[in-house]
Amino acid sequence: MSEAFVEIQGLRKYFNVGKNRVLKAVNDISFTIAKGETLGLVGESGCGKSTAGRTITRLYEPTSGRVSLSGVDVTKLSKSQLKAYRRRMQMIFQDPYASLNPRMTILDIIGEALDIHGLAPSRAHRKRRVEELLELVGLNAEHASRYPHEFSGGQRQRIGITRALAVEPEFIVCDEPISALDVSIQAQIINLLIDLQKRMGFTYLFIAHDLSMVKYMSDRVAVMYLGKIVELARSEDLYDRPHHPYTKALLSAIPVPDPDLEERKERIVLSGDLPSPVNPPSGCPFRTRCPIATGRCAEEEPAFREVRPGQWASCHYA
Amino acid sequence: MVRYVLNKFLFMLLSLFILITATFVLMNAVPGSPLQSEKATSPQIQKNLEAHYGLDKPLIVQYGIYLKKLAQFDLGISMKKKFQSVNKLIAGSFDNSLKLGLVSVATSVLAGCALGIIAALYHRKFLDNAALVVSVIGLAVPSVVMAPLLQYVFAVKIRAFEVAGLNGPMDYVLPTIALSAAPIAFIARLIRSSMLEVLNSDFIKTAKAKGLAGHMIVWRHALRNSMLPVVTYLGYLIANVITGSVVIEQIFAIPGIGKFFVQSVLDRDYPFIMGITIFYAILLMASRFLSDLAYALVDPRLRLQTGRVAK
Amino acid sequence: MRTMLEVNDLSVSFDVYGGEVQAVRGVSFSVKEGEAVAIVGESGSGKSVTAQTIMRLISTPPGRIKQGSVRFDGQELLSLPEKEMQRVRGNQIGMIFQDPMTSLNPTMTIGMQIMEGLMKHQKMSRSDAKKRAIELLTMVGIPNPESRISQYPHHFSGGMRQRAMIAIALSCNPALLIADEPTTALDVTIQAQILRLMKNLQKQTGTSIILITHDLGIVADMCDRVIVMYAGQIIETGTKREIFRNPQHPYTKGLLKSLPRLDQSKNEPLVPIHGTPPDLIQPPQGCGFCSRCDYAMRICQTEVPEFTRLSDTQQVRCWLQQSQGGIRGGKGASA
Amino acid sequence: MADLETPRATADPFAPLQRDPSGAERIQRRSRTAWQDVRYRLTTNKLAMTGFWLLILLVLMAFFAPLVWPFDHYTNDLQLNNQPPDSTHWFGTDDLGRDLFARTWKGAQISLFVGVAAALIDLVIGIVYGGIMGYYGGKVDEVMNRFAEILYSIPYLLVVILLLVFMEPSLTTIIVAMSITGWINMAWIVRGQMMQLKNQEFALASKALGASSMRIIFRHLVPNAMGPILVTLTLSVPSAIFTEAFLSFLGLGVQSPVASWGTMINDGVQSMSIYPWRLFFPALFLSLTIFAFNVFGDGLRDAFDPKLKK
Amino acid sequence: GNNEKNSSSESPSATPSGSPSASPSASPSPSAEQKEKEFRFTLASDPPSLDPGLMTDAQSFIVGKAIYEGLMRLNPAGEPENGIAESYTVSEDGKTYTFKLRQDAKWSNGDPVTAHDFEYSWKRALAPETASDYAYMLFYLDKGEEYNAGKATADDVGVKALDDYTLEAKLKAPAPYFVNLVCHSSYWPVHKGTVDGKPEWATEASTIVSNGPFLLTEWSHGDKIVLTKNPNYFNKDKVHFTKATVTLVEPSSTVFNLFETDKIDWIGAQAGSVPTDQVQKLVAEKRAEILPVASTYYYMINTTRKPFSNVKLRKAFAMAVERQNLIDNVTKANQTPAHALVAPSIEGADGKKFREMFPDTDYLKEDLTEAKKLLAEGLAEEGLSKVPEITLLYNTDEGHKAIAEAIADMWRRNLGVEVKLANQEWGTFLETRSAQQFDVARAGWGADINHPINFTYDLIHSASGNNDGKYKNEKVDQLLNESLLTTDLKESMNKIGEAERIAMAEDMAVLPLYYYTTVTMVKPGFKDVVSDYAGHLDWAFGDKE
Ligand SMILES: Nc1ncnc2c1ncn2[C@@H]1O[C@H](COP(=O)(O)OP(=O)(O)OP(=O)(O)O)[C@@H](O)[C@H]1O
Ligand SMILES: Nc1ncnc2c1ncn2[C@@H]1O[C@H](COP(=O)(O)OP(=O)(O)OP(=O)(O)O)[C@@H](O)[C@H]1O
Ligand SMILES: [Mg+2]
Ligand SMILES: [Mg+2]
Repeated sequence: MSEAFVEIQGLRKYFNVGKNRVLKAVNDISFTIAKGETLGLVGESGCGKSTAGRTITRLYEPTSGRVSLSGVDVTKLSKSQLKAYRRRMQMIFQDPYASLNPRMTILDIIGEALDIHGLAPSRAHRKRRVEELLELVGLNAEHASRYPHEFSGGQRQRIGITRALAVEPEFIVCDEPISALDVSIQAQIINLLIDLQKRMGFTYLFIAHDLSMVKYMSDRVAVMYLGKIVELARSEDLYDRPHHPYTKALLSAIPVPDPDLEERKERIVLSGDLPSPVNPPSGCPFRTRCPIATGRCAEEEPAFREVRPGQWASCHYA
Repeated sequence: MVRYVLNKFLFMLLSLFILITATFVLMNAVPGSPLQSEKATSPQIQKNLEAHYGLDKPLIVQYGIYLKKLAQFDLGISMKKKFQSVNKLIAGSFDNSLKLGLVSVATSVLAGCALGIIAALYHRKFLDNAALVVSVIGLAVPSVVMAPLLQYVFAVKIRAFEVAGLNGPMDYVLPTIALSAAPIAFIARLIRSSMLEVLNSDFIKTAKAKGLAGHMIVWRHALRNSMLPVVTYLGYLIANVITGSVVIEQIFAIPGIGKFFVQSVLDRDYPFIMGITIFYAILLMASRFLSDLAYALVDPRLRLQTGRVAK
Repeated sequence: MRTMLEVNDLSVSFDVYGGEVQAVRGVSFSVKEGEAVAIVGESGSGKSVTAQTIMRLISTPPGRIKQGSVRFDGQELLSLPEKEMQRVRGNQIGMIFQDPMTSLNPTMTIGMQIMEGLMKHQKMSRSDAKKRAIELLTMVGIPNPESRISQYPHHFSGGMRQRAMIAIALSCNPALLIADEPTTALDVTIQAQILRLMKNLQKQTGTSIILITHDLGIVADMCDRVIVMYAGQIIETGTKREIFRNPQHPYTKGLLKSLPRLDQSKNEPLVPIHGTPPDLIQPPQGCGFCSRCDYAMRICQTEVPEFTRLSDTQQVRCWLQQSQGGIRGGKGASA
Repeated sequence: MADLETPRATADPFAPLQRDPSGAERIQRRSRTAWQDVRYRLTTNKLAMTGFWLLILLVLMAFFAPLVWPFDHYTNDLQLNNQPPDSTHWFGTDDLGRDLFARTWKGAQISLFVGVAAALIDLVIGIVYGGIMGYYGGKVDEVMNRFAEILYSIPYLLVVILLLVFMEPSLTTIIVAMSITGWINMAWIVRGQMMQLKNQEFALASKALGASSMRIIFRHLVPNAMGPILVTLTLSVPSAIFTEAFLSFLGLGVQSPVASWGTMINDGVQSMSIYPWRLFFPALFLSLTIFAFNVFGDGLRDAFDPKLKK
Repeated sequence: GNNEKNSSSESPSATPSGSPSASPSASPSPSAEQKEKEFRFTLASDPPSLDPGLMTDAQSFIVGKAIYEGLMRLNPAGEPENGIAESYTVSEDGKTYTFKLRQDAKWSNGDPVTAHDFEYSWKRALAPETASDYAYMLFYLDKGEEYNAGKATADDVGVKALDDYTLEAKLKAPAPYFVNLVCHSSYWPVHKGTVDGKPEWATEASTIVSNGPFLLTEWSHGDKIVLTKNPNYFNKDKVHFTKATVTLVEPSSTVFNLFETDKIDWIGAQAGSVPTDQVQKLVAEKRAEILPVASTYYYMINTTRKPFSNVKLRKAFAMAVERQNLIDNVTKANQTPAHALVAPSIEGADGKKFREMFPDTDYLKEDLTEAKKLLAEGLAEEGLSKVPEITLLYNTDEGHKAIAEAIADMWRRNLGVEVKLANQEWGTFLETRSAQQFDVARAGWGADINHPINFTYDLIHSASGNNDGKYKNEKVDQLLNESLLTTDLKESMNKIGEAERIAMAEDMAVLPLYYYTTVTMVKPGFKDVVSDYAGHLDWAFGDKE
């Protein structure tokens, strides 16, 4: 990998949830993404993936930490500077239902991106550009005058993607762009994203549940658990030789679309209580559900260390 | 929480101070004085009067004196109602307005919600239109018309109620109707419009899927989600209604505080203007503060916003 | 085995400006006691509408049940008085909704939303219902259920909301569980946990399950039979093995093909089904899949194919079955 | 099916189709623009259109009835005072024997103007102020909110009296007087809605695009708060009409002998048990106006709600 | 003292009127011979003050007259009768009055009412610290004005208690109507021990000490006032009501509705008013009665600026008003068209009313041709081709509005002059008017004392603060000044009459419209509840059959 294009260092995002309790949704995560690379981010629901994505794009103000895009610290940008950076750094939202304004037409939803950054000199130009973009994602020009609710989930997600692409960003955070879609459309979208990456050199942070898609899509994969990254490796390495027990459990749980295989499959079943991010367990956050946890895990927080070249994990026993 | 409330409180004090200053300046800038009467008295008597009420001092001194007294919660002595303390005048008339006001607010909310719910449930059907007509009447017939009309029909012609006064529970009926007509109409319209949106939500389907009966769904799920604009409205409605209404207090001869808002200004009764303004402002701020707090009750997603900002 | 649910020739339309969206067109299927049936299909193919029609949750207007019958446990649901229907909903039939973000009431605590049904159907006291709600939350894998119970949906992440939805649906041990994409928002470990939960339920109480999903992996794991829907119609049904091993409809095949293999590299593009489904305001005259089908024939454009029985359990609605050669090879098909 | 190639003459129904790949994503429904859509939904809503035409009719009457009517609104005929409606004076006469038909329509000019002006004030000041206040929250909200509260608490009568010193009584003065506090209700309602809406995902999405706060407020959030806004707007119409009467009574607005519905109603109330027609006609037309505004507002609400397609 | 309260509750509270909170402690002893007689009426608002030194308005007078007793008291006809004074003497020069006080008068706390009380009260009313609006009523006393201005001491003031029951008043100049003056509230006594250092003494029923026919037993502010018969009143045999309940109601419609539903016994004379639109019908049905009142409704004309600095124009405008038409169709209470200032009910000399001595009928003729002629002449004199835009200013009120509209229309029709109407709220109106910022302005004047000087000096003397039209004619000023110094009542009247004639008939100083009336309604069976000469309800000595 070449030098870091996106660099995240010690990022934290805490939510105040009343009665002086804080919810550490993202708790000290660090990683880098090279230009043109895709970093997959997987993890249990509620572990802080979306929050991480939103904090990185500065939709949430980080509690602490640094996010830099080609060397510039995004967290320190003023309002006007931020606007310029927003063009370079986009986000596709998890929920295609809620993230499109129900009272705007598609033309306006996408056109807005152009308006904001002054990319459309005239109305006619704007319309033409929106139509071009729609065609790029496999929709067509006539869709421009419709409202979001007239589209199926997959089409909506494509509209969300178009919106992100309209400003010609360099770095895109994809927050579960496909989990609401049916398989045939998932494939369309993934193909589109990969195609665009090839053509335009996009950098992706790809958040998803679907491990097979993540593996297919990403160069490297980070596994998050309870606000922390517990393992980070090249995707083949991770899938072939998972080091963290949580990663192992995750991989074993992937459902296989084959009834015979599925019935034969051995699963690592996690037991124990899911901890709450408001009062995470001492030591290793995973220890409450870990099949190999020992006394040490409760006392000492495992360091995030390179267990093999290019493969990092935070487990005493990795 | 304590800090939050304290913070709010300081802010309110500050704005109260600004309000006091503004009102003070304004009332002194307005033509007319509390001492004038149709029959001009001699300049000497005028002077005596001014000296007596301290109006001969420079404005800034008067202002200082006023603030000092205010700090001791003394709103001064009325200049028109000779030697009656403003504190007493307000206290003495507020209880009636408060009682009537609370009854009216309750009526407005209950009737308004009921009407709004019916209208939303029967969207574009007969009952919706019927509710609309009721609302239009509430909005288009002002209390100056409504109150005497009610009085004439129900107290004089039918004799079902007393013409005036506020002595028994029955005496509340007519003033309450007159006072609540417009709020009922507005609340009904607000509820209808937000409920139409809420009834289209997915979570209403969830509630149905649980097997809840229609009225339970409306009551437990839809209503609360439609209440936000109403809570906003209540934030100032309560302050307005419990401080009475000139028209209704006069028509029904209710010894309330409402008429003083107009009367004190017309009389240029400086201490009374100030006192009643401060009193109203405190009520307004308090009731708007409560409504802000109630936002969080109505929509827990707003809990973080009203006060502590998530960091 | 008893037939739990029998849907017969069900058609549902929505009246919208511009015409009538024929969301469900003559759907028939049945679910036996203790059986798990999957409904898969293109988004917009009428899966959710079918499910909601069973529960009589389609809002009318704009929705309209044009014809058909839904018999649950021998009882016709479509003509049941509303009061009795309320006793069925949530109690005998549980339903998990697709979109967890909007399907929970944002202004009611999670606990209360679970307890509501319990209090209504099981006539539980508040405290009993609360106990049961905590149990249910634990069951669906929500940590700290005691404190979570008094939180609101916005305190939950997407996955956690989905689990809360599941807890609601399971609360009264329904005889039939309709799960509309219950695990899309969940990560695989939780997903596995939930699926196991549903399976256990099925085993212990003989609950029948209708599972609507995109995830063919889940189908493979969970279900006995599969129904494939497209453009408001059922186009293929069969046992799990039949569908996975011997799919007959080009759409079913396309679905299976569009999944990435675990060893597939980024340079081998996925194989999606190109195109979009037809507009249900003007459903195509012939086969709905025609415009996207690689094997489309002239007849597909004009005539709706009838079901062809391939086995006791497998049926498919495709003209290719009638044409002599079956699927003509070539055209990059790699089943 | 335009995207399928048809003109093959072969009769073989099982012959493979050849297709034109470009039309793959076409949706066959005829497309309309957003405005056409709104207009269509509005014009097909019978009640809303009734309201609309009623308003037009009232406006036309306000402008043309006084021109063609044989009586004017100011000439007294003291001997003919308080005449009930008859064939010459359709609406009867008032205490000074002036023709009430003429006065009602003359009054309509003022009342309708004031009603519309109030709605505009609400729209311009109220929504902007409330939008900003609710969206930003925190300190901004605190300060703006307090300012509005101060303004709302200052005795309005004082302000009006002071205004009288500086301004000639006229419609302009009325508008100025109404602009001082008339928008505050709207601002508060909008503020509440903003607080509820601002965390919606689509607002966040727009923020991610780099949209300015103003854009998020006015392009995204305000349209989604349409329901309460329209309701408040339709409320501000009657309240403005009565405020006008109050202000005119105090000498700020139009001066007699010009009438407005508000002043006519106030006059009529005094004698409603004896000369009911003096109250009835202005009140009737005011009610009709409010009815029209309300049903038209409802229609607009429905028309702008894309989910409610019917 | 609390002795009175007990005795009043002695009487059975068997009145049909359900006045709710009245003496719940009423003992059931059926002393049936003394039937409770209640009189119920309304006032528009709380009396602003029940302190005689500070009273300025009708509400206060109507209550005050019942609870205080001055040296003299005006009977309903407006003639002074003895009150606390048994008799009085006037010195030769007419400047010294000596009052003999009756010895059986008591304060409500039991203390006797003495001459010292009067001396104290009069001086108190004059004292600058008291800041009494009506202090000028006592300026007739020698050194009264100086004391009020702080230029003399209290001891210098011309009032002195010669002994407990003799009071001597020394006047600055002879004032033949001084006995009229002592009937005024500012001459009423107060109880020193109660008043001294307690300025708020008169704000609550519990702290008021009074000496009149009635006692204030309950005053719930803004709501109602209950008065009960004073058992210690020296003239208690003349007092027939045992109780009076005053409800505070403003709108005439409510007042009327209360009357119709039998909740009150009286409307009119500043104690409620009959709704204008009902008057004709009620009078026709003989249910209401119209009585004259010593008040005048007129328009001030600004004589300091064009066009009304020209007397011909003033006359033209005055002539173009159809007064009877206005009365018959707008004000509708059978008012008398006014052509001058002094109201008809004001006393003159020799038992004649002032107006009978000096009829005003030919001061002004409503003659349109003459008016037009004068208008043309006046305009020519002023070098104007047409009347410039003139403004008619009136204070905010439905009634004033109707009159202004009607008159503007008359001027438009009769003279072809467009008049702009402007209304202002009271405070602003007064300020505008006293700053001469008007062409024509509405005005009304009511009598404080039953004497024509009260209308003339105050309204047309150039030194009067109430002459806002700034009319000035030295001859008139001189006549009025002389009238004040004349001891002979008749001669004094003549001077006043001449002054008024010059001001009106020659100079058209103001534009008079009508003399007020009051419309009263009373429940059958009530006697001697009347409107006094000034149009204030006088009820203390009324009776009910
Ligand atoms: N605005 C908020 N206020 C308080 N807590 C929040 C907020 N947003 C998220 N959280 C909490 O932060 C944690 C992480 O949430 P996040 O949405 O990032 O999870 P996620 O990994 O995206 O989950 P999923 O895969 O289910 O979407 C959760 O415990 C959630 O409850
Ligand atoms: N309320 C409605 N008004 C109009 N059309 C509707 C409505 N609800 C559903 N439809 C239409 O009915 C069709 C079937 O929708 P349905 O929700 O059943 O699809 P689905 O198979 O569940 O898709 P997905 O996988 O995306 O959830 C769609 O074309 C949709 O547009
Ligand atoms: Mg997420
Ligand atoms: Mg669905």
